[in-house]
Amino acid sequence: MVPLYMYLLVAAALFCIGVFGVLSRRNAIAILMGIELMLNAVNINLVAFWRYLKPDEINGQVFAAFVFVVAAAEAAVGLALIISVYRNRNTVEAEDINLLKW
Amino acid sequence: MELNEWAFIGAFFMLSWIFPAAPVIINKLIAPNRPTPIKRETYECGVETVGDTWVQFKVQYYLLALVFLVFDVEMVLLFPWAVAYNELGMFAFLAGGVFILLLLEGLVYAWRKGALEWT
Amino acid sequence: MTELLTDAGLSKDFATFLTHLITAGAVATVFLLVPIFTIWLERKVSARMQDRLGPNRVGPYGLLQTIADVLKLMTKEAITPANADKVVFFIAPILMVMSVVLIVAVIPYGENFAPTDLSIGVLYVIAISSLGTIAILMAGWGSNNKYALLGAFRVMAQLVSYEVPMVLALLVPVMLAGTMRMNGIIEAQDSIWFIFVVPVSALIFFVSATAEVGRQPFDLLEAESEIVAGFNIEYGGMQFAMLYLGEWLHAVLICVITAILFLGGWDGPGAKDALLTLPIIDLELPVLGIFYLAAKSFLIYFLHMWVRFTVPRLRIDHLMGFNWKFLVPVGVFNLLVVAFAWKIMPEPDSSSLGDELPRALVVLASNVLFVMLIFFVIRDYARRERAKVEALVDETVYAAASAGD
Amino acid sequence: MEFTYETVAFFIFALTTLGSGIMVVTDENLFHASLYLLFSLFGVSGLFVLLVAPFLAAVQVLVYMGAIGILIIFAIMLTRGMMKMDQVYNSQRVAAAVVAVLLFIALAVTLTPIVDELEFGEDLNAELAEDPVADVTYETVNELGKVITDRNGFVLPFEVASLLLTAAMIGAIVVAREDEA
Repeated sequence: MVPLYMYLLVAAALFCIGVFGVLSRRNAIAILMGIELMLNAVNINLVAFWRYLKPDEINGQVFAAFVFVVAAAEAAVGLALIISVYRNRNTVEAEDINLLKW
Repeated sequence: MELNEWAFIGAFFMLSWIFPAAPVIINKLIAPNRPTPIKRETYECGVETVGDTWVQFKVQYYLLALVFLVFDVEMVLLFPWAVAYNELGMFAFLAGGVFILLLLEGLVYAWRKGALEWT
Repeated sequence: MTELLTDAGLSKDFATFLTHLITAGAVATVFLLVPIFTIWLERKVSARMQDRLGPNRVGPYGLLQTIADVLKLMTKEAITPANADKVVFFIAPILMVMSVVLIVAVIPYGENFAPTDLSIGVLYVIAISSLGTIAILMAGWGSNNKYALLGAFRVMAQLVSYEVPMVLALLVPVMLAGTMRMNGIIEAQDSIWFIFVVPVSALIFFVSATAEVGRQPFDLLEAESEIVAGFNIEYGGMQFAMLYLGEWLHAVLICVITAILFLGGWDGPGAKDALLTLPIIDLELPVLGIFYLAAKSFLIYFLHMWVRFTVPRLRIDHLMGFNWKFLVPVGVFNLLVVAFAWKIMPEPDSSSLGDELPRALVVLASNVLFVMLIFFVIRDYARRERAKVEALVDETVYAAASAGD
Repeated sequence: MEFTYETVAFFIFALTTLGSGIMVVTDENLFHASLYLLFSLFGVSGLFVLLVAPFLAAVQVLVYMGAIGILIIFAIMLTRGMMKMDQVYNSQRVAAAVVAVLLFIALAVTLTPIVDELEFGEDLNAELAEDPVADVTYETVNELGKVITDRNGFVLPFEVASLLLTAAMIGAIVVAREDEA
């Protein structure tokens, strides 16, 4: 069997890749894609912990299913906001969206 | 862990791309290959291509995909409900019913707002 | 067969794996050859329905026509447009076929005779089919052509929309069978087929499946007269053939899936006992089961063809309206109605026809009532619309008459 | 770790996930980045299969590749995101890379048995290197359905999930619609 920490390592690496994407990309859609990667890293962890430590309870899978719901809602609203901003300000660069900045 | 039914899916994945790729590659090998600039132009019924491929798309496409996404996720959550339905009581019907009706409320809103119109 | 390989000195795991590979290759090859026959069949049937002869030159009754076409396409030059995104352009047709061929993995042919019987069988089919939409999008984007991209977007809109009622209809057999296993669903139909229990779901599934594979009257994906040819406009040679093959294979497989979900799949009189033991590899081939499955699938395929050559193409706004304003609400309420009717009747003692019948009849009755209700609502709506139009006509006519005076 | 088919599959899926993940955040072409995202998420679904969660694997493919991926690609097309890709990164690029690498090192040390080499007195992560405490079947969907409709289980989150999705849909429609923008 692959030990649990290997899964955790993969999840950690994926999470860090997502963090890098969120922090460094200019395009707002690319930032959202980084967030999706991070959510998936969380899901790997949830399912891996369920499988290895608490296989008799189904909770880990239920949590992962709810993470899907949240990810879907986040993607839908986030992308709608980006489209709206693009229409009003003609840009999708996160740095140019500075209406609330002072 | 014993090799199981999912190993078969894995084997199928390894094989399945060969079936379409082989004819395409054989085609590239045996067919004549004499590209000319005219031949490799973008085909628009013979008229020269003007401007960019990125014509403005309607936001309608996004709204449709959005409604679909919401329905898709909800239906996915309904699958476990449906599978376990035979072993559950009337309460499960109520839980599923409320779930579905909430979903339908969103559809009614989208309908009233015209997100489903294709103009 | 695994035993044969282990006897030959291979380790058990490797032998299993090799068996898997061979099985996968075998079933995929068989299914990939099916479209060669169905394309001929469809051309022939369409010709007969339209009072033509159809292919009749190559081979007896033109049977070899498709093979000749394949050979012709094989020697055609594969042109990649200069502006194309070459990698995406190349991968798209391959992914298209992959997304369809992989469905074959879960199709059962007999009680213990399926390539594999996944616990999530039905969901696997939907998930894999959704890869096809990505392939179409890649084809449209990779071509770097306005028409291709527009076509791909329209296809996406259609496929994505019609997936909703399809899955809603598909939830019903899953609910009745209490499992997502293909064989479990077939066994649940041992005494009575689901099409006689939940005909509304079967009909919704049939309609949305027609749209999902993009057949007439839902063939907007390749509306030749409107968007030239849609997403595959830049493709030629074998790459085009692969896109085409994916589409046709999907059409065949969706009929097989319909047969499994609503018509009892391989089940039929004597199907469980009619086994043909193959020598050497020690395989018990359920000949009668395969025959039943093929016959049922063909019946549905013929229905598809019949619709195809009878009904004209829909307009895109009608197409979307029909889906979101009719099929989806009907599918949702249908799910609720069936769930309720299924719950109010007690669990039958056994799975024999006599014990199953009362519950099945109640569900069927609920379905009939539901259809009548739909018809009432539609009639009411149509009358109101008509009154509106008539009022409008009257107004204009009176206005014209008074202006004439 | 011995060499089995499972470990091979694990490494294939892990490399797919991470390799495509890196391409997601580095590729200049946003459309390609979104395709890499789908590929990466496909790798994650493979990991789910190895973790005996086939339902989640199918959901992953269905929801992410079939729905969220399409939504992202539609949004890219609508905003013409790849038109202005002369600058992929913002000014924090180096800092972001440092943060990500440091975070990974910190997580890697604390999540693996390496931390036990540091002699903190007790073995903190010993159980992370062991095999699962029990075997599970692939038939977990049934159990999942029971839990999400159980009065003492997750029935409330189940309904709230529906409410959340409806709210998200309504909100997104309001935000994205043209005439009210």
